[in-house]
Amino acid sequence: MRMPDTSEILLQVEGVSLAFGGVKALRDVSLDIRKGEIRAIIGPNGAGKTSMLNVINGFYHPNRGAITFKGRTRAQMQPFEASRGGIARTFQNVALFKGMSALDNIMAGRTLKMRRGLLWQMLRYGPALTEEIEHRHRVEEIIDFLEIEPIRKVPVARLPYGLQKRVELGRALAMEPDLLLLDEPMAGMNLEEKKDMSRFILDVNDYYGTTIALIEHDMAVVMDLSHRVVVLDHGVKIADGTPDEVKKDQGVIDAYLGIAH
Amino acid sequence: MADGGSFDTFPKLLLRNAAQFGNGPAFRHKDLGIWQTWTWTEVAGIVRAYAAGLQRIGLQPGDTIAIVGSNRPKLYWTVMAAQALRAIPVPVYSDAVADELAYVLAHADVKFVAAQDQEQVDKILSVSDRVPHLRKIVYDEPRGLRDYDHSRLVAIHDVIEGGRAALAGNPALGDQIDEIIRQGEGSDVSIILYTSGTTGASKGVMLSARRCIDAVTDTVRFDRLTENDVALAYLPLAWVGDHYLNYAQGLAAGFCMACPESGETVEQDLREIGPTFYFAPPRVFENMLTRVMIRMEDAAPIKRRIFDYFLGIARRHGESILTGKPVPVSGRLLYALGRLILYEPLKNVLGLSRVRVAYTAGEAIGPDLFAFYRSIGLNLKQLYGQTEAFLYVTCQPDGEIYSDTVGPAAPNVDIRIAESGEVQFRSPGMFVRYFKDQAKTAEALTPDGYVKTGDAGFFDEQTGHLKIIDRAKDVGRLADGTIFAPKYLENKLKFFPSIKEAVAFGDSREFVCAILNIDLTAVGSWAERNNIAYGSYQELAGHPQVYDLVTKSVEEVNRSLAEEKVMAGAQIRRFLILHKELDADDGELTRTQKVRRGFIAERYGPLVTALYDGSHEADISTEVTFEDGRKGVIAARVKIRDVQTIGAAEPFGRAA
Amino acid sequence: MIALGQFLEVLIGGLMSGVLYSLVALGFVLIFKASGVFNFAQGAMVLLAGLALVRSLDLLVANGFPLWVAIVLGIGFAAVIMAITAWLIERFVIGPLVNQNALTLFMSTIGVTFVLEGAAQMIFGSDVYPLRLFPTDIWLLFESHFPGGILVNQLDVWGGLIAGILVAGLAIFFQQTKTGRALRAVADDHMAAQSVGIPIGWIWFVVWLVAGLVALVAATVWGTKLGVQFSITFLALKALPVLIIGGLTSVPGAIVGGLIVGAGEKLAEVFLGSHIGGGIEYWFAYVLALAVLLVRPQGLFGERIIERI
Amino acid sequence: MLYREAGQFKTTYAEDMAIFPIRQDRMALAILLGIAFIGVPLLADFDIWPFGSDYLLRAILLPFLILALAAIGVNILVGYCGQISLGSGAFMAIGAYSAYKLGTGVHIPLDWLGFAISIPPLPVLLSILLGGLAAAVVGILFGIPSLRIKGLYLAVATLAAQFFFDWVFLRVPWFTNYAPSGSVSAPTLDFFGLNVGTPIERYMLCLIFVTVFAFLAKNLVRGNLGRQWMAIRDMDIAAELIGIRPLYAKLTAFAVSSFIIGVAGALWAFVYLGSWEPLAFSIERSLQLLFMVIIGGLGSIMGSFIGAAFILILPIMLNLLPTQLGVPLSTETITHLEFIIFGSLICYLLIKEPHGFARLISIGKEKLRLWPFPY
Repeated sequence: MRMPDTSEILLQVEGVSLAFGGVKALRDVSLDIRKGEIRAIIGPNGAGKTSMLNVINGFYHPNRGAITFKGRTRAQMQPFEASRGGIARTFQNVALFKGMSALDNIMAGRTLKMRRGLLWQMLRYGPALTEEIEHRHRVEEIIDFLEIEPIRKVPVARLPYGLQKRVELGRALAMEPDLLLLDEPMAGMNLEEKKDMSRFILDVNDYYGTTIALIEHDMAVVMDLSHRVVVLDHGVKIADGTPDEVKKDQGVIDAYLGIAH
Repeated sequence: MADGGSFDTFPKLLLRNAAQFGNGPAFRHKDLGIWQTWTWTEVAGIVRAYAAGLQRIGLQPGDTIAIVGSNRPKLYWTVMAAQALRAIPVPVYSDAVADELAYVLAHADVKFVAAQDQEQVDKILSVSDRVPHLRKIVYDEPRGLRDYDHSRLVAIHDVIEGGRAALAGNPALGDQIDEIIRQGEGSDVSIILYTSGTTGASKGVMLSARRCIDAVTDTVRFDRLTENDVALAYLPLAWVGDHYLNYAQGLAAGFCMACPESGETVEQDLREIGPTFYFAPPRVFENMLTRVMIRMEDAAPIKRRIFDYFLGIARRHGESILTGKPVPVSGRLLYALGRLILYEPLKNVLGLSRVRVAYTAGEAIGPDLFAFYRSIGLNLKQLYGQTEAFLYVTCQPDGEIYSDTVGPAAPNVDIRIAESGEVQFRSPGMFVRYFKDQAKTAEALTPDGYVKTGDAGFFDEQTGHLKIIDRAKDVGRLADGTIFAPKYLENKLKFFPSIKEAVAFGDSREFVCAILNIDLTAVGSWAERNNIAYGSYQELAGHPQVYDLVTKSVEEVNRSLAEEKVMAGAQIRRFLILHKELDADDGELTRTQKVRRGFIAERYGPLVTALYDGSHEADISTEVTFEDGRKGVIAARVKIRDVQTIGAAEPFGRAA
Repeated sequence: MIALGQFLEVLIGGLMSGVLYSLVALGFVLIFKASGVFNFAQGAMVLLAGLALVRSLDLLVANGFPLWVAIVLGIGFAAVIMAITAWLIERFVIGPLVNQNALTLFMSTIGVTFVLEGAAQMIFGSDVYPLRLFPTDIWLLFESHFPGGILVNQLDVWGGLIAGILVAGLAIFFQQTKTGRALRAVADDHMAAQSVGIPIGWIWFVVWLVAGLVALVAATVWGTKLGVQFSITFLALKALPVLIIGGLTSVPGAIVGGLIVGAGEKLAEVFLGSHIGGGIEYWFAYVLALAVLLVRPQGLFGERIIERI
Repeated sequence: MLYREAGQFKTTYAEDMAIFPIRQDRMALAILLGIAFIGVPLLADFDIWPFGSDYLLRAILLPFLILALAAIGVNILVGYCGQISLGSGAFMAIGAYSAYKLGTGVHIPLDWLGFAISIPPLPVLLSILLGGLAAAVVGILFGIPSLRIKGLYLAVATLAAQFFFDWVFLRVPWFTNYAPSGSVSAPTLDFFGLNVGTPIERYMLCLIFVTVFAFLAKNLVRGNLGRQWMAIRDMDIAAELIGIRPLYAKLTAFAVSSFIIGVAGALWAFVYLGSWEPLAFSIERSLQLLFMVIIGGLGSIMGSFIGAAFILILPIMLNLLPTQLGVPLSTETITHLEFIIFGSLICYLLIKEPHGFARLISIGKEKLRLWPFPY
């Protein structure tokens, strides 16, 4: 596998703690994500993986700690600010816009890039039409990339689960993010679908050069896909390194002992 | 209206089209959601730049360049650009496995390969050590290829742009390309098409430019094809049918070739583009009809009733109306109503409503199947052809259509029936020779220059049309001397929607037996409706109720055989349903999806033995190739059924 | 200068009519807690219950039944009507809409509102029917402390008493009976409740029935005060802001919210209305609710909503 | 069955993204518009059935067009953006009274500052549009809570708008130009010197408004803004995470929706009623509009028309049918029956077809496109 070209750090999480009432979801976790890499976050159920992603894209505000993204440190931000900054994500349970077609879902991902105001859009003429067409073109490239041509005009609610996940990835890609967060991109998929999704993730990383942070339960997939892996357990970071290093780590082995995977 | 006329190479035709049809559409390709369109002028410009680009990376006149992939404008342009440089394009089936690919690439001495995507590039690279002359691979889709070693890889897009830049920078280069095109002669080898013969290694059929264009000119005139026509280019590039019907006819008539978005979307794309000229092998028409019937089974009863009623009307009058025979007024009125309510909408949803001329060929088409399409007003005709003829040997003119004939000789074609019963011909598009295979060339030609087709046939006395029975070498006799034409039986069996494939045995045997494949779509849907649970193809194929279903069909076939004097003795007495689908990857079918009877008999020897020794089940284990290329073994116990025969013959089971 | 006596009088009057709002709001809270349905039809249920009661009562009295028998029978009849209504709603509307989003359920109750209003008036008539179950005399209190004393309507006192009994009764029902406990289980987690074998359809029926009976109680008080008539449904709409202020899931919230709205709008009408034009009562509750929403979206007593993805 | 789509392929995105990409649909629309713009006036001009009297124009077509316009506005907010509103009537009222004030001249005495703001009467068209604008501004104000509160809570907020404005127009005499009865009359409908008076003229005026607004609204909902609205409606959290600002999306929905409703309100008052009182825009009206979009189809411009037609026609049918069948019903019974039917229909549709008649029609259309296949 191709290793990322640079060791430039894209995102740095420092000493982040997060609690809901008395429940501590994250405890003093630090990690970095380098530009161009595929970074996996793994851990048993309830380890705080999704919380970590939620903190990174501003959905949760950490009680302590700071996050530096593209050189800017911040304690808090709103989710749409994160997206504006170039962070996109997919969700553990597909969070598509159920009433819209696959195409419209992905088009919605272009919102940030579209400039024309209400009046132009109302007329749908001149610059507004040009803009719409231009973005449709970009979206079609993503559709082609993800091989979902046959279903582009199907309402997403009618799609099988595996395809919904792909559309969701497409929507995230439409944002042309610098950092793509994938929350269990292969949950609930069969072997064939997992293979496809792995290929797409690698291709995204390779073709668009997107930095990817992903949570995944399937260890084989994680070890195959990622450049570096961080392991959380009960909100605490217990290991961090290349797949091979992590695999040999005693703490990791203990944490996973008795957990069926 | 245009045809080949006095032009003797395809590049010259391209230039003619650019001059004559200028802004008319030459190519369409469903890409990125819409039908991207190129006019003849644009295509001529691109091909010129492409040729210049190919020349820059070393393609010389006389070199061979292989083309591997599905129907994409860039791959067709590769053919054009190669021909412009007087190099020889060699299209290869895109689903060929590595070994087949290696054989063709090596045998054709290819120096260049144009590949569609990463998948094809990977395949080529995996066998590149067996292709000694290979210099460069050009590719259409860059996806996934970024990190490949680019010393031998270059994107077609870059070649074209490189060529364009070179042309812009050096006017003399343009003149040089034009000069090469001008120098092109009719005797140049225009293309080498590798046959996927039912036996042995494939042969490279060399076709000359002049002959190709002559043949095409005749059929373009015959079917009155013009620059306003549209064809959907979805057939394999390497197959003579695609090269002839789409590429060559397209250039000669100046019509538009539309390339589908992907293999999965052909049906949808057919609907959208609505071609006016359409070719499909009987298999495709059959699948289409099967799907129509399956979908109609889920329709509301009233709609089904309407459907059945008007199909009845169509059966009674449609054919006659299409061929212009007298029909009673009431029939005409009902048929007109049927057109409004059923036939036109049906053709519309199938994407056939604009079709002016449709052909089918490749194997016999079931009479009912053929009649169905004709009765709903589709001008479907049959042709008989071969790669060696550059397709057309015979074809049916409008108004003279019979399901069991393939028509009279095509324009300017000479046909004769040899004493052995074999059909032999001389035609304008006749091949030059097999590439690097003098022996085979000699074998295929008679001393007086006729091509041996290897098919047995005769001219029908009433119509004067040619009738093809079977491969000459496959026609056999039962032990009692009854004529046994396996394909004839198989075709009858395959006409039932539940039977996808059939292989009949009987030559030099006591009686006829058959190995069958069920159609997963049709039988699966039937099973669902009848609450039959199944987990796999194998389970479904072995299900007793499925056997009952199929038995009925086989008995039906026997009944119809009993009505034919010659064939009555060749009724099917026993059959089995195979536990796996016959598959080209396992060598059981040819790349054009024809059954390889001998190979199957050998591979499933124990089953054939069991068919004839009276046992009621047999074990078999076979090696199979999975989609990803891995191999594995499938073992199964297959049941055998006896079938009631009609008339004189006693059922095997009871006689024993 | 506003006299303290006047202020107290208005306050008490307001609090007492607030109790009436609370009565309707209670019905809402019950249904919302158990099934997540925001029941727009609660007002229509009050109308239906009131009409059923007053019309049967009139009929019985006219046929010579003694008043107390007529009252018992009439209340029994109205209760049966509410039970049938609850069953119909569960069977044909809420049951089929299980697992739909809250907005769909809400809109369906608007549909139910229309059906109930139409049906109630078609069956029982659409005039104003006076109902006399409680004394409507007035008391004048603390005449020694304030000039003219403080005017208190006996009916309001009865209303407060009944509301108190009702809340106590409901508390016992929820804490002590098997069905009540099951109801709370359903409110906490539908799936879990189903998996331990509580038939959800039955639970919902009971919820709607209880809400219907609460509506019946509200109808007796309101009907006595205003006469049973169509406009009761509009007054019942006021339970919506009451709920918002109190919090959708809180029974005490419904009571307190009702009191706040009742007192607030009366005070506002008397002391503010004179300055900006009368009839503030008409919208005061809603604007108050809107203000509360902006500060505390979950209401005063509601549970904090934590969003998850 | 009537569709012949084979061969209708798109070579540009503009064609592919057209409102009616299928030729047969375009033809149907052209026919419909032809009837509405040419057929109806012609028939009315020659007093040909069913336009023998003005009844059809005045009592059915006119309210249908205006309510359809209002329903489009409601649909944008409720159907597309998922923000429930029980206060649409108030926004119609705001549109109506603002247009009335602007059309009759505004005078705001600011005594404590020593001067007064006076605006002379504005032309009718401008008044109507500015009436819409006023509604939009108020819409934005009442939309602001939607950023913090969702769903049912928002419904209560919109109810607040409804009751508050009911009261304002009833109790603040300034809005009614101090008319003692509280009832006001529209200024003469003068459009660029063209006096709109007869029913057919009024019909044409409303038809033009509705056609233009429907077209503009359709453009909005299929563009970027429409996608943002629907994204907020379908899953607001995910929408926010792909960069959609809830503030912008919701407030634009409130603004556009209120604008259209406001214009409809002004038309309702000026063109349909002529003279009116606040009662014309009560909560009944709000619920009626909500019913129109639920029955017609949430998230469908076409549905707004169907819903409006249905809600107008059903009562007329209820009046006519029993009489025709020889069982005349009292007006009261008919009103109650109407309630029951609307209520049951709402429940039925929410259960069986949450997207209303528009979805049924589009299912029918799909069936026609696939005919003879069932799917």
